[in-house]
Amino acid sequence: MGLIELAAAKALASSAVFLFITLLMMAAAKRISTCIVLFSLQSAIMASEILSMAWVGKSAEAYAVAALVIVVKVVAIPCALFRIIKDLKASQDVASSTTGVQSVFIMAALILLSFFAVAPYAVTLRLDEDMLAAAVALLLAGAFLMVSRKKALMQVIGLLVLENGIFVAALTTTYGMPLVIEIGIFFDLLMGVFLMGLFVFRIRDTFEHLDVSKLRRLRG
Amino acid sequence: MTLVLLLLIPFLAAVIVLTCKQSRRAVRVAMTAGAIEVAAIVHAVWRIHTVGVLQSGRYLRADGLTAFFLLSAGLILALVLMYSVGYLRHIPAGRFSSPRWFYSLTFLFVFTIMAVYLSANLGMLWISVESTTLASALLVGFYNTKGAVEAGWKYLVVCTVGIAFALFGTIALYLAAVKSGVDPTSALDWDALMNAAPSLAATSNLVKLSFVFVAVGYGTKIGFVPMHSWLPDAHAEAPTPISAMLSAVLLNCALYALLRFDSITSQAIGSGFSHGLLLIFGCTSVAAAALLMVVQRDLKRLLAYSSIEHVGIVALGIGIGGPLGIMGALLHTFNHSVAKSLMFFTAGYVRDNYGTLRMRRIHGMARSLPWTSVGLTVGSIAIAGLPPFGLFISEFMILTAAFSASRYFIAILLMIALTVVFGALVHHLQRMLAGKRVDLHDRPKLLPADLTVMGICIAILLVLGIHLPRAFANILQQALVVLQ
Amino acid sequence: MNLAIDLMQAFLLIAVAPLVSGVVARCKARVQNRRGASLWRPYAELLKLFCKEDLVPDTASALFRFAPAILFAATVTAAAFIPVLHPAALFGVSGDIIFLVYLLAIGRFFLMLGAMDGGSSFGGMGASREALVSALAEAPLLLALISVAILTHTVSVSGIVTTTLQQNPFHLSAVYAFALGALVLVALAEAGRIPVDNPATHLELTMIHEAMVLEYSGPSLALIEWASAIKLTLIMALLIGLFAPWGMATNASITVLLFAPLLFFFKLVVLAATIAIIECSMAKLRMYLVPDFLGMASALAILAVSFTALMR
Amino acid sequence: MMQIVFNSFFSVLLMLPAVTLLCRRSQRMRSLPSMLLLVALLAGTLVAAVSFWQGNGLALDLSWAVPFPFVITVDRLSALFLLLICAVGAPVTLFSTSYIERHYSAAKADWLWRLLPLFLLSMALVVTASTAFAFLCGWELMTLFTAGLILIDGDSEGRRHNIFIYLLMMHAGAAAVIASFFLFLPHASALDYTSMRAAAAVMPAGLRTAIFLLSFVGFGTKAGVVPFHLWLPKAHPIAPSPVSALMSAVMLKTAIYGFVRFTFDFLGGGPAWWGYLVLLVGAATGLLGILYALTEHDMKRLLAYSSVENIGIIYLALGAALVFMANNAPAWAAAALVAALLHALNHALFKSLLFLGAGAISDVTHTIDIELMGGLLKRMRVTGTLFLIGCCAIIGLPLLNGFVSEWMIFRSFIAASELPGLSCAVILPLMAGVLALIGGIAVAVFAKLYGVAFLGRARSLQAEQATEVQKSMQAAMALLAAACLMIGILPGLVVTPMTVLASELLHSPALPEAALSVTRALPLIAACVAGLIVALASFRRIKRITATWACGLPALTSRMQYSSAAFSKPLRRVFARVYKAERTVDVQYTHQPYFAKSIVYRSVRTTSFEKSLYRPGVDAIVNMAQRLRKLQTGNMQVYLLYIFLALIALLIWMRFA
Repeated sequence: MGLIELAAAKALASSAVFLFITLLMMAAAKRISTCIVLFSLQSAIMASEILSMAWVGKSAEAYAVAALVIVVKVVAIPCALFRIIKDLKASQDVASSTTGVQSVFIMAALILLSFFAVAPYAVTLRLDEDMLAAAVALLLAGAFLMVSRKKALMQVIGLLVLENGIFVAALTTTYGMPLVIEIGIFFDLLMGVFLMGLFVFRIRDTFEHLDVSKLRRLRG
Repeated sequence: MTLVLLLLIPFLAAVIVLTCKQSRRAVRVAMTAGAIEVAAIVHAVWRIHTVGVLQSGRYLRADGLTAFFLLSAGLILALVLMYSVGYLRHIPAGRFSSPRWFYSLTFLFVFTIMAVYLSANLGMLWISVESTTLASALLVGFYNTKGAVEAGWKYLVVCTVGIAFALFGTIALYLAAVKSGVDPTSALDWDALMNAAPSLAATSNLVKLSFVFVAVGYGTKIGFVPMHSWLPDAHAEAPTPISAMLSAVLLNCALYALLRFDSITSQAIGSGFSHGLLLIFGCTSVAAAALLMVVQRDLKRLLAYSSIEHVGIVALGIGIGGPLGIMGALLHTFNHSVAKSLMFFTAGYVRDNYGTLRMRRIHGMARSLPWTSVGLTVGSIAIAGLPPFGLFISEFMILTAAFSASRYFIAILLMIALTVVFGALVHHLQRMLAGKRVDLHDRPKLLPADLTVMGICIAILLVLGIHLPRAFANILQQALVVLQ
Repeated sequence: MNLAIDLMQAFLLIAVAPLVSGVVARCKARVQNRRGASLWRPYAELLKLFCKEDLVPDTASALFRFAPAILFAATVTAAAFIPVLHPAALFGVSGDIIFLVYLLAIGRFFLMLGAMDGGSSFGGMGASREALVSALAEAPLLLALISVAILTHTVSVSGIVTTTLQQNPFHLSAVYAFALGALVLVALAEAGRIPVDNPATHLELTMIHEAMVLEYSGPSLALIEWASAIKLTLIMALLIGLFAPWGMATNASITVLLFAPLLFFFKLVVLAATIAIIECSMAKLRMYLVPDFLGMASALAILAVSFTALMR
Repeated sequence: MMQIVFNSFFSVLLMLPAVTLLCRRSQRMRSLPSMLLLVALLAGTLVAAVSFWQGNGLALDLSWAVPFPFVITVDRLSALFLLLICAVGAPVTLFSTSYIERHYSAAKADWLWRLLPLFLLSMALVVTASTAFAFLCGWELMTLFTAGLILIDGDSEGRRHNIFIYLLMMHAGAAAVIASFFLFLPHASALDYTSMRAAAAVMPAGLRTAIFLLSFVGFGTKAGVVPFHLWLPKAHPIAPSPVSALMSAVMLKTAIYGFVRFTFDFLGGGPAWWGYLVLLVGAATGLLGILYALTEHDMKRLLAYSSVENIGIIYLALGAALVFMANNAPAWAAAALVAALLHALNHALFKSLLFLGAGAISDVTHTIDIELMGGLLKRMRVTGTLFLIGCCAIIGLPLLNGFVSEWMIFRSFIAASELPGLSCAVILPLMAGVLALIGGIAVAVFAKLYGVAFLGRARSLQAEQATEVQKSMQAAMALLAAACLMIGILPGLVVTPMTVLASELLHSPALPEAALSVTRALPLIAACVAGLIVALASFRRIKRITATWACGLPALTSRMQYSSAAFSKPLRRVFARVYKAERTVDVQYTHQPYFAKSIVYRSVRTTSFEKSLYRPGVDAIVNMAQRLRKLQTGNMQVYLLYIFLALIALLIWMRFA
């Protein structure tokens, strides 16, 4: 049993670092499919962290949440996104407005910024500082991805990363909100992604391209 | 039990309408369901008025504030349904844009709105606000034209991002509550938080952080200026009844959510911080919207910007605080909903008859569409805040509160903005109304239903402008007690 | 007894008016070493005109006929304001300088309308020039009178005269000088004498007053001529009253009553001589230099008023 | 008893639009609305006159109906202005009974009969309101109804632009008025006049100055004081004549009422510089108003500019009153205030008479351009004489009411020399000079107006065939002329209650005797002048009609007469700098070079407040809006960026707030 304790403690401590790594790789990614894979990896890390917390805190609710995360974020959403890419046969290029190197540098800066932002709160609230920093970093990274990437699907992925950030924040600070609320949030997230997929198809039909930055008819 | 009924009726209606094949049957079912829903709302409001607070199960609660907003939502729902009968009969039925889909999505939208008003738990509140976005995104993109799809896409993405920040704010508040000793299971329930609010002062900077995120999050849905960019596109491209619903009901929903948070934070750390933030948003919204209205070219976008301006005024009303300020703000939401829906209905008739909404191409309305121009003129006078109509009363209240709290800068800014708005409205209106008669021979004529809808709106505005009915004043008073 | 003297004063002023214009004409003739017409010629002229026919142009309306009557009535009432022999004139006590100025304005206004009623370009020309002169003359006239009123702390004409009577003639304040200067300039403009308007000629380029009365004939013309003579005398009497009233009969004794008219008439002759000299020594100003002429009068009047406060 | 009549007056004015709806169908009851309105206005005059003379404050509390206190009380000041509204309203209604029927189609006439009573009601409400809410309701409604009345006459491009400027300026003025009302709030418990009076006493000086300046700007805009007079010559001429008569004569006076109520009743005077500001603005308004009137040949624009001039004169008197208050000479302050109120009443009477005259002429000759009129006195004898009485009154000739108020203003200027202060002893008498200059030019303007329009030869066919207007129109004008004569000859009737009003308002002792000496002298001198005129006129003389002397030319044509441009040419040259006129002469020759077919001389005034003051302001707002509009780029990423930047900015603000 000691081994599992050790693994759980280790998972809890080191998951923040893994999250940062996935963010940096996502910043450097050139193709949408790599971003989707990295997103599911991120969710997997998050799920492992919830499992370890559940193991340590012995709460059945946490197990259910972890299962939910795995089903929805690690499996369901990436498959849906892959199917969308296949159906649309759209170009895989990420069409980012900042070059790869710049994106990585910005992402690193955001990670550092999140550490500074979190410092006062972690101390006063006796929280696990690096996980809170990871949450804020995910939040800022999601925002950066949505602002810098032009492709519609990348907007979706950016939003999902941002949602992940918030979820991690909820996770680390209060060991999870009441179950009903968690389920509700997941349901909304799922519906959101589904609708975005629907709209991506609609854009495909009406505009014949997926470059969001070209959607500029409504001005003033 | 009444609260569950309120939620159940629109959900069932959405499902039933989807199943019936001919659009005529769908319209009839929708109308009856609408009527039942409005009746349920009135019954619920009356029950709340007598009982005070209704609680059913762990997640549904309704108090004075809910009653007030339910009333305006019910009224606008009735008006929109009556209007949509005339509106839909000449819309080409596309794959998705048939009356069947339209009404089922609308009732889904009503279901989510009811969920927002009735949720007792801040988490549930967030979930239902997020679901209103999802339900209305399809409605915004209903016509499947280039503009509608673009507007729908932007609406969906921007609002979801905004709402995500609100979630972060809710979580921060939950954390603050848990950290200052509130039992975690009920840490998000509104009553629990209100009772434990004084103890939240210990973690004051976390409460401030949560209110900032919530203000930015729900502010995006309300349409405060830095986060308003989706609003003109969504309101201009949506079908007219839906843009009326968006402007008159959805903005109030988001405002209701923000009010809930504002009352908790002012209980916890005093109203200085939260009202200060609201004043910042109010000033920026009123100033920017007033200026933008001057240079608008499309009628619906003009109305969308006027909604932003009026939401700014409501934010100022609450920001100034004091019994008169908040009462003025609440009354302003009600008056604005009625006036804005009247304006959107007339905009709908204009688009049907002139085929365009570009104001430079609309001439001679007074002679060719007499009744529509009466509606448009009355609407413009109302939203410009001139005496005979209700908005003058609420603006008068807000200005009185501003001056008695000696906030001269805000009051002067508000009055300059109102003058600029008045100038913009008269400038656009007089160009549209005057000119020779345009013969609109084959255009659809006004149904008696349309005339009654406009008549009801004008009547309500006049009544509220002259004399506040006793019952309505009581409901307003009860809502005020909750926010105090 | 006082009412009798006041009425007598008014009639004296009205009666002596044609004589004064006769004296002015005689003095001008003497200065231009001509023998000049007899002093009583204006009376003969008035009598001749009263017996002639009254010609009325076909385009004229009723106003054309009433204008001379209104002009004459207004000027006569104004004449009743001015103390001549005894400081308390008929309306001198109750009426005051503002009333006097505006009474003259009635006459001027109706004369202008009568001129335009004739329907010829001369009437319009005279009226428009008269409008220019009177518009610019009213302000300095009133300001000068006000400055004197402020000094004597009373607004009624008789009041001013009685207070100046009691003052010692030799240490009057500088205000009187400015006021006298302004009033003399304005008087020349009002009476229509040389620098502003040439009463003797019918040349379109120069005439103002004559252009207005071109259409009138017979009794109407007589009334107008008489009224303008009364206006000239009235202004001279006003100047005498305001600036050199000494010698007026303060008590009602007979000997003083006999002596006062002689002294008054002597002053009138002196003033008439000065007007004649001014007329012969200057040529008529070009029409667009009249505003500068009246501008100078206004400047003097403004100085007079501001000095009343400064010198207090 | 008075209370019942007063309530009925208000209710009839309110119900009348409904009546016009009813009787639209039936032809027989066409004149019902006008009769009802006339009766209501006569009742109003009665009530106002009684409460003005006796000073018993009637009150009407409608607070139960409206969310805010809504009380109407008629104290002496309100009674005077209510009397003004009804006394001018009744003849105007009598005039418009036949004018509207002849001039407008049935539909337009009905709309006029609906909006006219509402317009009068809103003015009555403004004047008698004694709570801020009631005042402001009346104030805004007054603007709306006037805009409606003007729109009835037609909505061509030019008219709509003028109405737009009118509405925008009125709204901006109303904003200033609302601000001046609400600035009482921190100190006053409720916004009714009694608590505002109490609050004004305890207020700090800075706040009092702010309220004074705001009310001066707000009511100045409605009154048409110089920098804000832009709308007056644009709105009045395009309104139907009876409406422009009401607007010019009565609506401007509600602004005077508001200003007097604020400065004298609530604030009770202030430091001397308030007075000098009002004097300066009054002088500028008077001079510029009459100078712009000089160049006009459109009769209604000329009368509108002359309204600006008379408002300037009223502000001069108010300025004098303020200076007297500052130098604690309340008796003379009351005298100046009485002069101002009397001139307001007089201006209402003779300006409405002149506008109705203009309406009668336009009804018969279908034009209001005096260059096309001429010889109307011969053809419209009664209207001509009444118009002449109006012109004499507005110039201030002694036998009419204009003279009495101008005399009192002069008298108070002269009285200022007794004051110890050096500056007021110099400035106020000099202002008498300015007033005299304004009066002088006014004589020229109205000599031109009357001479060109009514005398000499007819200049157009319509003027040739002009005939006298209906009896009811003549009766209306005669009523107003009679009122002017009555006040002119027996001023005591109106002046004594005004003196009581002024001393009550300023808590001052009775007026000094010198201020009222004219009211004693006037009847005597009037009798003397009238006697002389009648004697001379009745002198039977042989009269022969001949042709005008034409210097030997075969016959004089109407084009040989002095036109209005020619008449005002000398004075325009003197004040050339005010106009900076741009003169163009284009000559069309026949085939030979020396024989011109037509020579057209056009001189246009280039200086205008609109170009130098208002246009830059509006352009600045529109440019700012254009730049702001560019922020809505259409690109969603930018929108998201706005949200993130807003979030970060607020987080930083939170850190420091």
